[in-house]
Amino acid sequence: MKKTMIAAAAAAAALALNGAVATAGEVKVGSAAAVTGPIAELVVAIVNARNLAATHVNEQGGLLGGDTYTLVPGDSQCDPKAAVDAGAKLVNVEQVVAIIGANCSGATNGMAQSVSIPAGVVMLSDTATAPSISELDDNDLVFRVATSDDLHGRTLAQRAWDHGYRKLAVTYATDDYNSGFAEVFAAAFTALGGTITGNEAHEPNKASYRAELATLAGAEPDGLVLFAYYGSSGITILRNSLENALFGKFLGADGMMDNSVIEQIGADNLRGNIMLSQPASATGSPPYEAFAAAFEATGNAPDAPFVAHSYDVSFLAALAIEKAGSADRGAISAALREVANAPGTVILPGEWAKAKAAIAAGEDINYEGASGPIEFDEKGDVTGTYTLNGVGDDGTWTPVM
Amino acid sequence: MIEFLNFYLIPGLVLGSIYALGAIGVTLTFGILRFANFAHGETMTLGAFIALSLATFTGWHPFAVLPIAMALTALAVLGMDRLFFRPLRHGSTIILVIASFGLMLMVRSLVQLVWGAQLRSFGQGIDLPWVLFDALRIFPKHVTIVCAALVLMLAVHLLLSRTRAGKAMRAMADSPDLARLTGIDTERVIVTTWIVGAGLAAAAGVFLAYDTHVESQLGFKLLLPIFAAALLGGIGRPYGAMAGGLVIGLVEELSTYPWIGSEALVPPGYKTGVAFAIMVAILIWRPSGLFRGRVF
Amino acid sequence: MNAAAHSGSVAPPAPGRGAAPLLELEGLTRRFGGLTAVDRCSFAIEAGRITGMIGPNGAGKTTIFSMVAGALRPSAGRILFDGEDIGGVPTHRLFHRGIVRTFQIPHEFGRLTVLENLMAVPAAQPGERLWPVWLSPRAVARREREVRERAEDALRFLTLWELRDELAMHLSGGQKKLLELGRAMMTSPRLVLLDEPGAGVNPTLLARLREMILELNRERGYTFVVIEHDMDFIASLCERVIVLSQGAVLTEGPMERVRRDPRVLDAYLGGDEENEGATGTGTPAGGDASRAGTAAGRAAGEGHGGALGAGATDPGESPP
Amino acid sequence: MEQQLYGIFLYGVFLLTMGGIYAVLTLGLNIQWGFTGLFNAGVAGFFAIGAYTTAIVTSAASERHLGGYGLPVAAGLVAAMVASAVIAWGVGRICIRLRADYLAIATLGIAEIFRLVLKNEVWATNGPRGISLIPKPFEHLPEPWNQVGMLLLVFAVVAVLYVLLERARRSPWGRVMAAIRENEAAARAAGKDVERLRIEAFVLGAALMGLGGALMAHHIKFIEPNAAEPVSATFLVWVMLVIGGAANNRGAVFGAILIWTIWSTAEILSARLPPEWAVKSAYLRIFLVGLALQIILQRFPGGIFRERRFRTAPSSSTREQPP
Repeated sequence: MKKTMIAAAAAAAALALNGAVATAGEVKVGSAAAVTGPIAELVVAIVNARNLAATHVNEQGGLLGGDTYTLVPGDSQCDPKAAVDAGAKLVNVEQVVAIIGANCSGATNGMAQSVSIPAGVVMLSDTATAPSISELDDNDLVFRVATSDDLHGRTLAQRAWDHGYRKLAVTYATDDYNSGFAEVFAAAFTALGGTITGNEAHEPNKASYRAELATLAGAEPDGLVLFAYYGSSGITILRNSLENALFGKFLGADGMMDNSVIEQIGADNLRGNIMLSQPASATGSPPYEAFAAAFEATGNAPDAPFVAHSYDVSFLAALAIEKAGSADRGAISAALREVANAPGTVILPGEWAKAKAAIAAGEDINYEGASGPIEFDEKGDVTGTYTLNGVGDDGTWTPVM
Repeated sequence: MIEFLNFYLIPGLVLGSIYALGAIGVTLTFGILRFANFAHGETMTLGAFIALSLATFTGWHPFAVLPIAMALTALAVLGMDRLFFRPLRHGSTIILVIASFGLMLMVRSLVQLVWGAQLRSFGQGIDLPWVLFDALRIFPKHVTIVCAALVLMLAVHLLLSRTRAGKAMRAMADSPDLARLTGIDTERVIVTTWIVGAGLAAAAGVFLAYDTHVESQLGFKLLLPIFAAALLGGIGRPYGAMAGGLVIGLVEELSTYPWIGSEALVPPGYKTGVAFAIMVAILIWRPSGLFRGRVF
Repeated sequence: MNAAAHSGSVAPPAPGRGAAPLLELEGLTRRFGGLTAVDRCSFAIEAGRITGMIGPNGAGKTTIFSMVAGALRPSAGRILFDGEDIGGVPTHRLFHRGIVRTFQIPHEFGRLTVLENLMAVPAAQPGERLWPVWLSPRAVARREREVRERAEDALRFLTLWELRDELAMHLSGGQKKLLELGRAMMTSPRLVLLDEPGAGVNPTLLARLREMILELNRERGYTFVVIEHDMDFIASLCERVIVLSQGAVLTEGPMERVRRDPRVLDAYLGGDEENEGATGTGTPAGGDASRAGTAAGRAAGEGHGGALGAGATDPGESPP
Repeated sequence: MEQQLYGIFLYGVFLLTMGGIYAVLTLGLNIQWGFTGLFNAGVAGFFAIGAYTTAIVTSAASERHLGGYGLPVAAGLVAAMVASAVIAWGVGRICIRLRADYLAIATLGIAEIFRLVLKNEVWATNGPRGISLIPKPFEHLPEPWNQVGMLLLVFAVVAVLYVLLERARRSPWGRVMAAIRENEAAARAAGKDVERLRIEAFVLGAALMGLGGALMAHHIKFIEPNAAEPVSATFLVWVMLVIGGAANNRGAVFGAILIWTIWSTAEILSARLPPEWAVKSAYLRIFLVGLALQIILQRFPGGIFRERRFRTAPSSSTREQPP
């Protein structure tokens, strides 16, 4: 019995390796995501958004000569070791043309440095925000539509100042995204003349943060700047703060932007009390609305963290392949800039047929993403636009001025 | 002073009673089956999700479905024991530890397959506390959690002190070889152990989910503090585990109190480390637990 | 036999009978919590003799061995070996000074072969350090040959030669007892503490064991202290026995006299059967009262059996 | 098709490089657990110390973390071993006397404390953001020679360690360690300084874990606290050793490569699922890995390779047997 199972497993493995040979009429792009691991709860929506873009491409004529656009999943686990392993499989076994994602900055960094750059494969990240990604010696192979923490942190500090905050307490989860953000924010806010009354790390995934919050509240700041992922500590901190009347006003960033925050805490408790900064085209802008409507139609919430970026990278990868005219790794990098950067025919999320026709006609195109206009600079980074969101009357995340 | 009660002591007690329930299962498995069960955290997660599904399905209060959830979790754990632990029981301890590690991976991914990785909760919105004397803030949910935990601990006490099965468990935790010699049916004791441990783990998971929320890694996050609690109380000693759970919960919360000056005593980033540091210190200086020599 | 081949390597030649005592206990006391396992014990052991130590269960015999061999620290009193206080000196140091003990429940190295069990014993093996192993394998091999020859001699003496390649865990109880004795033969002991060498050994093997002990004493001059419950065995082996009861010395002298002593009979008949803690075989009453006893038993026994007892892990109860 | 085969070859190179690095860790654990019976559940801690040490020693100067001394990789590997060894000595001094399962929990706790330090002491480690741009040996060679070079380096390390450790295992050193593992009290009674020898094994094992961590840091060119989380840096190593066969160096190497292959290739299988399973396939993969583990455990409860003890060859006994 057990022997049979082992034999079966071996046979299945052999079959899998065999099946890795690309079927004709298919263009494969690696979709690396931290599906398991510490941010598992965020990644579900991210993967759905990437798949939506692939669906758009396939429903509207497919890639090149009608080939299927296939996203091959790879689990980066938010761990550089796992990411290198997943990357090696995508690049070598699956023979993907490009890779989107890897999610956590550390995983992205490891995968880029030790797999994709040496192999000459373009990596297009949707969520890696660490400044160190810009510093890679990448032969123009690493791009990202997520903006560096540096810029976002400074922007948020300015917006906080503009909204009249002068004394703020900061708490951040000890992960790469939130700790980097907090550091930039605190420096920028102090430079503006504000006071940071306390800047404390917190270990994610604890059952209660009342003690830490009480300590931070002791200095009586105007509000709490909360850099955390909503699942691992954000919601718990909001709940502890409100239930104990420790903090009433909150500022934060996209790691907190999720419907479940409103669902869990209640819209009435948050309305007017929380502002979250999100790098995205302003809600109401045509690119964002195009994406949001389509994503909502699939039963997903468009205001979840990073989903707009995830849609964009998936769509952009397809555009670049179409532009390059072949599923050839070497041509993607140059094509990516051409399809993303102005000038050209403006393409919005979901407009694959239009883009395909324009490329076929030899026109230059300019993708305006759900997450922003997307203009890659020489480092492969974008300059973000940010919206500040609060809880609207309808109980959803709504931009505030 | 009142801050100390509101934000440090009471949360510590709530957390401590949840740890305590989890630690009883760990200490019993460690004492009777002789291995550290890494899948215990996933048992909590499983219990919380089962209760969530039941509560959603019936529309009842989570505490009303708790007994059913505890029973179902116990049943599931018995099945796991039958499939994965029993065939290895006569091998070395380390094999069981590795099996429990494999089981941890399996249960967690199964929970993620069935319920997804997103976070869920029993209720929405925030609870407002009763304010006593204009200052003391007591949350109804915390009162219910602590009371329910006390009831369960009392039940464990009655089981251990009044029933044959409980006495047999204690004897086996104390010395399995001798227990076997005196004709205790070890397989039955093992079954009881799994039922008690899994039931309490499910309850701990539900309580934590009721206080905060539930997601697929809920139990895994609690695993190490619970090990610390079980060690603190002395392995194989359910009463010690209860006390150890309370102590770990309290110390974790109290460690960030500004005892000296206005800064937190331990930087909050190191809060988790407090439980581990205590655990290591206990192991080195009082390896048989804080309550050595005391007869419970 | 091969004994002669090694008699030269015995450190000090056996002193004449009646010389200064090799080992002296002065008011030795050991408490476990509220239980006093050894209570102000004083006696002396002369070099070159075989001395018996008897007494009912729980009399503190094994606890005394554990203290003399350095496995337990005395609560009070002194242990003089060659006139020097050795209380609290760790076991391995005492071994190098010539004190070797065997265990009531055999402590073999289960998954080592019988030959390896003995080869592991000798001190100062250069091969027990890594640099010589990696850098000067020849010197290691040379010493290894010596050690091996000595172990093979011991195995022949112990009649375990045929089993040399067997894993020690597969030996019978009696064979393991012989192996325990063999451990003493791998060094040049000045004092060998035998803890119930005859327990669980069949009569044929027991007779052989007696001959071996006598021969080692006679030919090589080993000094033995033997704990044993089998009175005939003790009588045929020892000129002098020490009787312990409830942690204290009841009487001592030649076996014939001791046997007729009414107090000894009383001690055996009225022995407090519940108080078996110190031998580590207490029965579980399932109640709380037995727990203290068993816990103490674990501490007194060398941490065998009870996998979770405080045992040797407790700094308060083990040598530093 | 040729491209496919070349790809599978390159993936094989990656697979074996990772498997080889895990083999270094497993050999280290084998010294502690297999030879000496020390239940170290803090492999990740020493792994992390090694990885961070080499990152600091070999990367270019940076303001984000301590140093960046730009020394050669060889210096980094040595420094990693020394740093792990020194810290292991400290840890060993305080908790080596704990019995098996207690030692496990203590080391697990200590490893977690190390990880908290790496996360919180930003001045030295750049905190959760980790250290980037760690040099990789042979990285300037063209593909595939850069990857093959790394593989050969890792396998050279594994081969050297295997020979040294196999010699150690067969020597009196291995025998005295096994004696301690089998019966501590008897080892003491045989005059062995159990504490000192255990610390020696603990330190040596930890040095190899540090070396494994350092090799991993060079391989992935990046290190952050997540890379040292207990599941993939401690428990996986344990699984490898126990399945391969404790106390058997060949088993340690084989187990590392076998389990890593299962761990890694399971994804190729799960990635075949239709796109709506894109998320669930990852969960399914972990489930399958868990199941495979259970099957192997039940099939080979004592590990695939058994411990082999020294036996006297029939010819070596020149003497006459006594009657």
